Amino acid sequence: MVDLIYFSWIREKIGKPSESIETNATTVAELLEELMKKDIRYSEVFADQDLFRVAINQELTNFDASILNAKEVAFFPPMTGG
Amino acid sequence: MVDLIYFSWIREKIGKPSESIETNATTVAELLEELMKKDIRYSEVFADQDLFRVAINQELTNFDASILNAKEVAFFPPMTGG
Amino acid sequence: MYVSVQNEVFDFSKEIEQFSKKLNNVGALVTFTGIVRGKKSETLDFMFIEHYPGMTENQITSMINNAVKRWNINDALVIHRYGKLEPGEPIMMVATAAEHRREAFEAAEYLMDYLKSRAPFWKKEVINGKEKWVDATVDDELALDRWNKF
Amino acid sequence: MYVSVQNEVFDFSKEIEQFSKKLNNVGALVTFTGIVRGKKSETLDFMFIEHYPGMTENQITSMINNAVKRWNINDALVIHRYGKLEPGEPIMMVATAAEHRREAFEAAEYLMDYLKSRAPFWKKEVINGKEKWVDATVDDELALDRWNKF
Repeated sequence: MVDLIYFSWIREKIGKPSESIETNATTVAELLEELMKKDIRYSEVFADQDLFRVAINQELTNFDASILNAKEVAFFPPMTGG
Repeated sequence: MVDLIYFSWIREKIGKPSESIETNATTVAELLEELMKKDIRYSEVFADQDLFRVAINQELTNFDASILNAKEVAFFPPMTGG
Repeated sequence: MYVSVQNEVFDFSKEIEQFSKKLNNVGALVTFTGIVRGKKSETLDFMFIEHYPGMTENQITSMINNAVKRWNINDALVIHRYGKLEPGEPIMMVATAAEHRREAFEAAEYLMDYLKSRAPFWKKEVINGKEKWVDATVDDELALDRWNKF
Repeated sequence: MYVSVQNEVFDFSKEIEQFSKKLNNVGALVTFTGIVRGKKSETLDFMFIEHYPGMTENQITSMINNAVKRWNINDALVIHRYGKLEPGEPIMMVATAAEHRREAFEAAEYLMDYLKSRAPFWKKEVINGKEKWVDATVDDELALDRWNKF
């Protein structure tokens, strides 16, 4: 089981702030493929990988990263703090 | 008549904060020559022109500047504000 | 080091006073305060900031640790708000204290540039009742390059 | 614009509060405060700052006017003390307010660099009873080059 967490317009478009899923994916990229096959909301949100970022266990990382030790995978647009 | 004003170690070495003098000098450089002939305190203080700066009527300027309209000529070391 | 991620509005002059009281043998103190622009009557109704609890605090703490390693700074403070913010209210502040001015300025600018693009905050503006997520700018991303050129 | 050349000690958090109250539609506020370094018990007995009355105020005002022309800043403040200063006391402060952070930071650094080397102040340190005029540094003079490269 891994927790998926969504922020900003990604949260709004997917329609929930988080969900727990079972997955056979071993990388973020594979996980995204799985999600995009599942529902059109995911395929719309995750179609363009330039538009969002990923953090595993609260650390920024990239789409090639392994999720084998992931408790929490978060997807969000580029940050706008400050 | 022109007012000469001294600051920092220049004031201390010349021994007074200001003085009014009559001069025939037309530039700062000529004025400095005149002063250096007058007394050893001036020749010691003004020997090395890299060590001090000049302002005419409270505006920073250089040693070639005319003093014909000068009411106030100030000599001081490089500033250390901030 | 003082890090606070909070919903409550803060008084930045009071925060500066408290921060400065703890300093010792410091020659230079730099502060930056970000304020919600726009008069309520004119354009912006309010701003809403979403964040990633936990990751936010960790990211900010590691940004400060990087700044301390890189510049000779004695202390640093970061306060960043989330939730609903009214025009004119402070959004966040950074303070850095060092022996010399250059270090204090550079560390403050470094923290600002990283907070803008690497701390997990997302701003939404509500203008005349219409909601809009603020886009990250290319300039903010490019600002980080300055700190990688060493 | 607020310029004060004064002997009296000032409370920089109160000054920041007052400065910020007058601002309107500002997104970024940067402050710099210079503090007399050194604990009294250890090294520095006190600092003494001499200045050129009249010229000082004019120079600072023209520095601020240059900063306003060059950056899009809404307001600026400079306070600089003269006379006897104790360790830990504030020497001077600069505040700049702008729409965006880059302008506010650059204008504040510009004002600092010019105050260091172009405002007619001279610092004397008294250390263990011995007086010594502070030398201008090559670094401070070189810092001005940054602003002439445009």
